[in-house]
Amino acid sequence: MGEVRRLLPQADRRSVAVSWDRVVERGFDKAYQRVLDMGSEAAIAEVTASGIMGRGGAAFPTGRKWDSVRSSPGTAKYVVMNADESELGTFKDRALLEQDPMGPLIGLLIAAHCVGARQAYCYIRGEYREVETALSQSIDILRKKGWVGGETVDVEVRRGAGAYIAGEETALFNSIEGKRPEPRVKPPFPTVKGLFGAPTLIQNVETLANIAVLFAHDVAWFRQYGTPATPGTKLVAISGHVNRPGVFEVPFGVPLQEIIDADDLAGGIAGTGHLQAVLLGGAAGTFLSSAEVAEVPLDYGPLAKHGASIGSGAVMVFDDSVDLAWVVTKLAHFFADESCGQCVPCRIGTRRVLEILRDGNTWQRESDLRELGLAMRDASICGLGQTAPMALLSMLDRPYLRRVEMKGDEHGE
Amino acid sequence: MGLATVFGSGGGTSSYEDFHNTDLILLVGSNAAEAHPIIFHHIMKGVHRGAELVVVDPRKTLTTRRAHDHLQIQIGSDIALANAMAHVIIRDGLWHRDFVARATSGFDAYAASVADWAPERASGITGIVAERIESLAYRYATAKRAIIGWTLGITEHHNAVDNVFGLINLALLTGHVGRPGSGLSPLRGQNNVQGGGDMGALPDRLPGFQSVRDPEVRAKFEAAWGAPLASEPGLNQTQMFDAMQEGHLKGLYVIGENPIDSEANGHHTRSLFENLDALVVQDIFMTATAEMADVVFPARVSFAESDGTYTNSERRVQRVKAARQGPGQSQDDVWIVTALARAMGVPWEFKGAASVFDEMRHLAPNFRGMTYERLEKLHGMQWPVPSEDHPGSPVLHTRLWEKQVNPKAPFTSVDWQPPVETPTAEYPFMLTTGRRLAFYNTGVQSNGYDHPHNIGEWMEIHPHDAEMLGVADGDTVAVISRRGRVEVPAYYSLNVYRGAVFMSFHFPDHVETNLLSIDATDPKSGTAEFKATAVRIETRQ
Amino acid sequence: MGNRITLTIDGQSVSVAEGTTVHAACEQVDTFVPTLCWHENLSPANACRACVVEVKGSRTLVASCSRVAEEGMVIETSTPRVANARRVVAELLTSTTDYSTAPELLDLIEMSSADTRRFAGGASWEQPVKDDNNLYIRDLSKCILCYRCVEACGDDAQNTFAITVAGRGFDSRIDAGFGRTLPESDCVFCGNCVAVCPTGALMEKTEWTLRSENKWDDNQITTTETICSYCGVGCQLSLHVLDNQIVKVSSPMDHPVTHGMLCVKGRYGYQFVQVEDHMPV
Amino acid sequence: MAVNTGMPLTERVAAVVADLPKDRSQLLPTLWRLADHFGCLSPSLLAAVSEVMHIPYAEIYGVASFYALLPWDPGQPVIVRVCTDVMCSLKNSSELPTVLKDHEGVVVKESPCLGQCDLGPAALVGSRVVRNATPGNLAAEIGEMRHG
Repeated sequence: MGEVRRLLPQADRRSVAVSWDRVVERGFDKAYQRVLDMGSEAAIAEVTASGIMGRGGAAFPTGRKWDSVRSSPGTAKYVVMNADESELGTFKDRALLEQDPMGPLIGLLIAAHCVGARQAYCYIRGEYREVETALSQSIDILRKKGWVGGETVDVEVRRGAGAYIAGEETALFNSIEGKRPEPRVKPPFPTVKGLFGAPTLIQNVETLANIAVLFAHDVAWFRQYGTPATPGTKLVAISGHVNRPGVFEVPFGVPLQEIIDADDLAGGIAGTGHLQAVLLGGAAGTFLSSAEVAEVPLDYGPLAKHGASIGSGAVMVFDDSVDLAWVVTKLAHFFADESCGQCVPCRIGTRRVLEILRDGNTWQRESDLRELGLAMRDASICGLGQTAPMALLSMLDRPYLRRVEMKGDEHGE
Repeated sequence: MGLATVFGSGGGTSSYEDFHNTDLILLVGSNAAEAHPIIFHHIMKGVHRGAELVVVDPRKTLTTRRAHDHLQIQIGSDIALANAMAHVIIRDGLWHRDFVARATSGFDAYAASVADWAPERASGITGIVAERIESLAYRYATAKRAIIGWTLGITEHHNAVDNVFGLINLALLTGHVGRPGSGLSPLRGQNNVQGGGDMGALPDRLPGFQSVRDPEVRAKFEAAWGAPLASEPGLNQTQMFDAMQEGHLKGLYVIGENPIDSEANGHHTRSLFENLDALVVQDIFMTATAEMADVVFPARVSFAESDGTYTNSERRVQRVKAARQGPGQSQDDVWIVTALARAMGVPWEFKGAASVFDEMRHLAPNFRGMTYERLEKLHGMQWPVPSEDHPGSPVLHTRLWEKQVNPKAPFTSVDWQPPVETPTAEYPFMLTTGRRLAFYNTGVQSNGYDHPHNIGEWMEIHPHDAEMLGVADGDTVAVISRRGRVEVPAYYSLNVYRGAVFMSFHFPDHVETNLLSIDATDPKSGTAEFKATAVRIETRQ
Repeated sequence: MGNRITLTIDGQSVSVAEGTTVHAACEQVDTFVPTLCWHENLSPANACRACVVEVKGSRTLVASCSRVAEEGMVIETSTPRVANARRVVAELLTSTTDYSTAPELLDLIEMSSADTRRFAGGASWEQPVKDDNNLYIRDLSKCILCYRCVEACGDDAQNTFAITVAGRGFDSRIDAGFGRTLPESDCVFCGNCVAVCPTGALMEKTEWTLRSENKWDDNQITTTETICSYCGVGCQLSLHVLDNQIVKVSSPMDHPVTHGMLCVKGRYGYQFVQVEDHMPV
Repeated sequence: MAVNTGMPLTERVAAVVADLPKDRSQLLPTLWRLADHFGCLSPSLLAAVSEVMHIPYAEIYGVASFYALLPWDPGQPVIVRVCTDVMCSLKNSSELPTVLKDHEGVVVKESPCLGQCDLGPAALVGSRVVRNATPGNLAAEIGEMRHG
């Protein structure tokens, strides 16, 4: 089936990305007008009918979320575009915002209109300063058209400052509020008590881009791709030992193997030419062996059977020259650096995992690592601590991925 | 004094707990964060639950830093503010008509008295722009619940009682009294000021705020004590000082006070004491006053070495217990007074504090239901507690909300008077005094511990004033009033406005601040005007 | 008194008032759930995770101290997942922290059969005692980052905000700003942080000195409840007396005036009582 | 006692952030603004922010010390952040810091994944992203940063 071009426009677009022309060319002006004409309730019904699910990793049904925010009591409501993409191996939001920033922005305006929010935020990763500039310019264009500000919704761009955890939705709220970006305990959920304690809709960049293209077309068009359970397309960011690393848009349900091999997608295995494993979903993802890669499609249900999820859409491909224990040590380093430090399992657990792996005791201390990993998964406050041990546990669960014990420092650790 | 006149008893009408559940907290002349830190905790609980905190204070303080709104008022202009707020409330029909009609008296005269207090006029006196006065009046009047709290910034003025009346009037006007979350809350400066009043340590009162002029009350006490009682009030402190001056009062028995350091116009106080025939001091320290005494009775530390009760600012009577042995020949106050009585030929028995309390509660209806057992079990009780099955009274004067109110609470029209001293060419600065968090009064207690901020006394001065005078940050300067001169290090501070300086009185051995302050006193309460003294500042040559 | 709801705890049906936390519900049926960071007068920090329980239908374990009980909730307090989490929490804390004066942590080690050496040997919290004033010390080797001191200094009581959690991850620490000493900081020395510290990381200088001289003996100390002699607030004090000397002042956590909190004068300003030469007698 | 901010610095800070609202939610934008204006943050700048925004000093420090990107190094050096995470490491990015450390006025830091895995090794020179980084193109970017 190969690559699809919905969210990422064709390369032969006449208009520049940051321009009103692009809005028109993409049909987003009509999409926004269609929402205004049909009214919030009908629009939310259409989102629900489309079957869109959150593209940030949790895959929560988007229509249900909008309903919840809309019906939560409170006069002040907020919508937030989560562009704090910092997951290891993940770069699809960056690509999307570089190539077509108007899509997610129109999606944001539609979302604000539907849930009744007068204030929206775009929270963007501190490292993406050039993207921030493009986004701010795009907002200015929409402001001049009267779509932003005044009686409609105001949009403020907030730049992060180097904290992976700020991408966690409640930590992101704290960051906007000027507090330490530590995650909050849930419940209450953001839809009821989010930013500034008010009902808040927070969506990933890609989800909002999907909203824009949905309303530029219709439900039937949207559901042409994907599976009945998981309609639409997904941006995947492929890196590592492939011939064409990059961001690709593919329909849900496409075989993983095809994504790696197709000429118009990743173009086959590079490096030694022999696939060892794929780390799917980013740092918090799951290792899939070459055999598993050969049999699973890109879809939530089938992947869950392998303990895996699409997560952020990161597909990291490793040939058979790579010691996965080294990879896991790198990941442990990442989590130890990025833990906010609030809860014990994550604050100390991520450090202990790193120490054990770095000392090359992965297999000798397998049961300690397992129990530690399970405690982190079960008892941490937020998704970071809960998923930090996932790649490690998935490696421990796949004995055939074991290699001869190697000291981390032999890899320049 | 003001509260007793209007409502019949001199106690705060609310509980600390009321601060948690109110909508507006107006603090006037109170730096609660430093002078009453634990009440401030209660205030901030309310703030975190959504109450608005407005502070009226000539200085920026730790309290104003946490306030939504700080009205930096000119020293001694509180009545102008209160009257202007009332003016706006009446002018715009925001007053509580039903409450005023049912529960108060004297409204018409009061309304007439504030008729010429337009906010623009008050603005010129208070230094607060008229719009902010109007806005505060609106917010106070329209809040569902509101509490006014005040401290010595209101009461240490020559017109202290009028200041208090000004605030009480606002509560009567809006019905913000006698209900949960609405009230008037004087934050007492000293640990047992309220208890002293409760016990009749006022010239015109017997225990339980019962009037000495009431023959029935007198008869009750005379029967219990087996002695005749004077039918007229005795002297308050100001009157005592006057009597000393005039030579009628020749002997003084001072218990647990250090007037030589704590009274305004210190030089004058010393000369009065020097002329006494007999001075007896009962204290735990060899204070400056004790040094002058003919006889000193060494006392025990009331809160740690003897038994009894204190009453706090929410009328909560609480048990005090001995935790350690007092030193040497020291004795507790009840023992000393009893021994003195016996030495004077009265056959009192040595009984403990419990029996004194029991006697008192049987004579004072407000305390009748308080037993030592109940006080301990319930973490103290808030008077009135008329019977032993009464739970205590967190909110006072709920009777004002009954259908028939008798007696009604009277409005008391008050007019603004400037402080006795105002800036002149010779004395161009206004000195105001107050407490610092880590220290207390004349320092006899608080100078005993090693606080990291203890650098002795210093004066806060606005940097622009200091630069004009050629005073560098930290320079020692001379501060001179019409009564005395002290030297003190001056530090730059944006907490005071231009033309005002601030000092505490915690370090009399270092800087005798009260040599400067004026002994102009309120004729009704006898409190001196510590908060407003005209001074001149000279660089030390 | 509001509505009541019914939930199941370890197979037992329990009825509690709406708004009750799961932890409080467990207490009502005498089911012990350990806590470290939770404190009755402070907002739940959710940090230690010692109080986690299993809630049917929930993917992860749930902190019982902050989770409000819901109608029909089914709770298990001692499943293998709960036991593993508690044990690992104890093991992680003991691998970093000096727990010698932390009673609740010592209890948790015992009840969870934690192996205090399992994760030891790596980075730890060991550091010199911060002794920068004569009122209280900070021995951060004993800190478990429970957030209690920060909350007591902040909006749960004192509203001074002199200290914060700074940095992040394993390097998170309690800090007054750039590692300033307390006298340089906004600290007003109320000691309310000391009052709520569960591990002895914050300790009155007097107690710390007596302990280091082996003179602190809980059995020899009497405690008397009285009222503070400073301002008119009327705070209840517990005077801890050893050999006729006041060695520490605290306040009961359930007192309606203080809720266990005091100001600097009430907590530390007692020395004048025992200056034996204050009066020639 | 709070850090003595000195009036001039407080006033300068107030001027730099004059157009920003003074509510707590503007803390991070304020810190970014000051970092850009003054080149880096410092204890006395934070004390001035505390005065201007009425936020306790320690709280500001607690927030500011959380984020990895806020600059604290005085003397306005060029900060280069080299991604040494999994994908860039596979492309030998970990050698770059060694090469760069000889550049004067350059502070080299290792960075977690910069989201450029398809075009690694990646680095940030100031706030500019350099893809397919080599000692050569990094040096060129550093030069441009200094002179432009």
